[in-house]
Amino acid sequence: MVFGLANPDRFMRFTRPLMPVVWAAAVGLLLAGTWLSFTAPEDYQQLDTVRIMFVHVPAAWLGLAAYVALGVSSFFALVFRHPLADAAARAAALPGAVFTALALATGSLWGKPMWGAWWVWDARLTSVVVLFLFYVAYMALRAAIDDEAKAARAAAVLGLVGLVNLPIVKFSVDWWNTLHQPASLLRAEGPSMTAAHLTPLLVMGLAYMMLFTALWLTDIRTEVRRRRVLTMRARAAQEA
Amino acid sequence: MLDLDMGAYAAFVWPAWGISALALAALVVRSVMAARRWKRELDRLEGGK
Amino acid sequence: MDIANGSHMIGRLCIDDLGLSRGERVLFHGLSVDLDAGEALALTGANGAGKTSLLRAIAGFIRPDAGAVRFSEGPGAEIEPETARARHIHLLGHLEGLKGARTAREELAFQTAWCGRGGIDSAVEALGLAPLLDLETRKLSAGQRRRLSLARLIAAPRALWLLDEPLAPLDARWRAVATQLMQDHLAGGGMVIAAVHDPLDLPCHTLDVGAAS
Amino acid sequence: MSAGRVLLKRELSLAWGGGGGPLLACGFFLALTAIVPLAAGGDPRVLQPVAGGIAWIALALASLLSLERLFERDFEDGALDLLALGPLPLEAVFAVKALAQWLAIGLPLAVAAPVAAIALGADPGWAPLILGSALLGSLGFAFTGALGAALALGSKRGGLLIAVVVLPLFIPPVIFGAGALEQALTGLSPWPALALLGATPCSPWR
Repeated sequence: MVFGLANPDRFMRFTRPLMPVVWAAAVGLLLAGTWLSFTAPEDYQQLDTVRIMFVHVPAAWLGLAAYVALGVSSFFALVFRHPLADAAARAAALPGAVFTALALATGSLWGKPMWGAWWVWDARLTSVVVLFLFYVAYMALRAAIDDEAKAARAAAVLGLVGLVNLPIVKFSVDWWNTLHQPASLLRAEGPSMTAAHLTPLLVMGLAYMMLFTALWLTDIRTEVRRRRVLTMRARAAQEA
Repeated sequence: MLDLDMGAYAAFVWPAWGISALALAALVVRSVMAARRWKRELDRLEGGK
Repeated sequence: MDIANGSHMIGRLCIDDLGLSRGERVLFHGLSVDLDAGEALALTGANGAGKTSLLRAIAGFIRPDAGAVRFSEGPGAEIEPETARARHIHLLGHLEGLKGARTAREELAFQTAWCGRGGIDSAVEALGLAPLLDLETRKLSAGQRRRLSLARLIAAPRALWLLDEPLAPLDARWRAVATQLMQDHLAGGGMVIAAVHDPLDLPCHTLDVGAAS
Repeated sequence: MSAGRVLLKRELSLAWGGGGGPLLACGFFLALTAIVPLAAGGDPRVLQPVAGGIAWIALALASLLSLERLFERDFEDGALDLLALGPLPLEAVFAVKALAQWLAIGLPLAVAAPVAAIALGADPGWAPLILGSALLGSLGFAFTGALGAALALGSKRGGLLIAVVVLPLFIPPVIFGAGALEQALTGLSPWPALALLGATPCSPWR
């Protein structure tokens, strides 16, 4: 099926009816998630700060999921010369970076009441920072090279290398964390998850996933159109 | 029961949700605007040709 | 301070006893030539004879070893070299100074606003640049980039054109148009000094730079 | 529109559009800030005393990186000749380009500096002072850096030469900038150091 979509026209026709459905689902889930987040009972220990978790954790999930999408698309772009794969990788970069940045911001807002400091260099948050650096590197590389074909190839390699390095970075940061045990801090192993908190978290997670899918598909369709316009303009210039 | 009283943590919960809402809204607006712009440009070129 | 509409602010250019060297190599010495408004000068000579360096010396980019380049509006009305460079000279070298990532329209608009005051429409019209305006300059061919630079000369009128092999990348059709533009410039009281390999087909003096070394 | 503003507009669009503009400098800045705890350990007791200093080192190095593009690119593609033919004297062109450099890259870095310092454990109360000193400092870096970039023009050695030429010139702004923080921390008024810091952008005109 994946190779069937390689052809841009077939992809555009296939995704056209999907778009309203995906967007409607995203908005619906977001509203439901928000409603559930604010009707869930307070956590006995953290009181209301637990509600920050409902936006922090999904953002971190999507930051990672988007990079996986980016890496896999890069793989298809590099190995199978899949014409749409480069557009898919490019379209996943910005939303992924924004989700990761959101995870950092909300993580910091969550850390202050819970750990007393705006930022703590613990394993989870540090690896999210490194993931954010991967995104910045990817976008900077693609923005810096003028020639689009060269930029696409270079970005595909970086996307793939990044994907391969993610687990290695995760392991090294965890190992680093054992070295420098910030003893003075409350070793929060993460909130104990009661059922009442699990549902809003999962719904919000699903909502973020659907929103990313909607954004991703829309941006890929835009990219297909943008490239068609550019080729048309170049052809028009040929006659000049 | 809807609980909008964040008590002492209001200064943390609302900004967290606020930033998230703003950022996601910005992403959506940017994506939809770009889609519309290039769709119009493509129709103009295909129509005009 | 606007440029007089006729753009023939320079009445006379005189180069007397000019000596120039690149590094240790002496290019030429004792080179003298005068040029009046409405006249053209073709510089000939082998590669490396110093045609480009002479153009850059006239523009004031290179300090000559000996002699001087003087601009005057009329008898006794000397124009400072800095003023001449800032208001009355166009230099068109092999490198057009175009920024690859920006579109042709943006670059032409900038170059025109930077060198003078004038709309770009007439120039775009004269050099048929309309379809190219939305393209990034790095996507243009050498000929198209040269036409974009020539458009700057038309859009921001200045008295003295210093052209380094202006017609080289152009095809026959656009060479005729460029020659016609030079003709109009001279008719308007402008001056043209062009380093060329094959002769310009418009009435002009000739100076063999190689001979003066 | 006056020639200066026309040039500033183009320089900003060049620095901002192509090459991702502040994305590069801020990306480098963030990477530097993240590497320090990874190297020296995340324990705030270790990082907190030097948080301001590390932010300043990252600010200096990030400002350094984007200097190569300032003149070298225009020299190679002939744009410098065109700029020399403009109504503005070359000193003014130099000032406009340095200013564009500061607006496009110095400002975002100055805004990132307090964030980095706080992430490294600095007391959020100092954020305004760090921001203020970083704003002045990045202005000093932009102008002294532009001087170094101009000197190293056409040397084909590129960034490394500029770095070696410019880093000694960066020492006064770094000392006054980080010093202002230290003085403030120990209760002294940071204003004298900031005043000296404010003087550094004028060094190219000496």
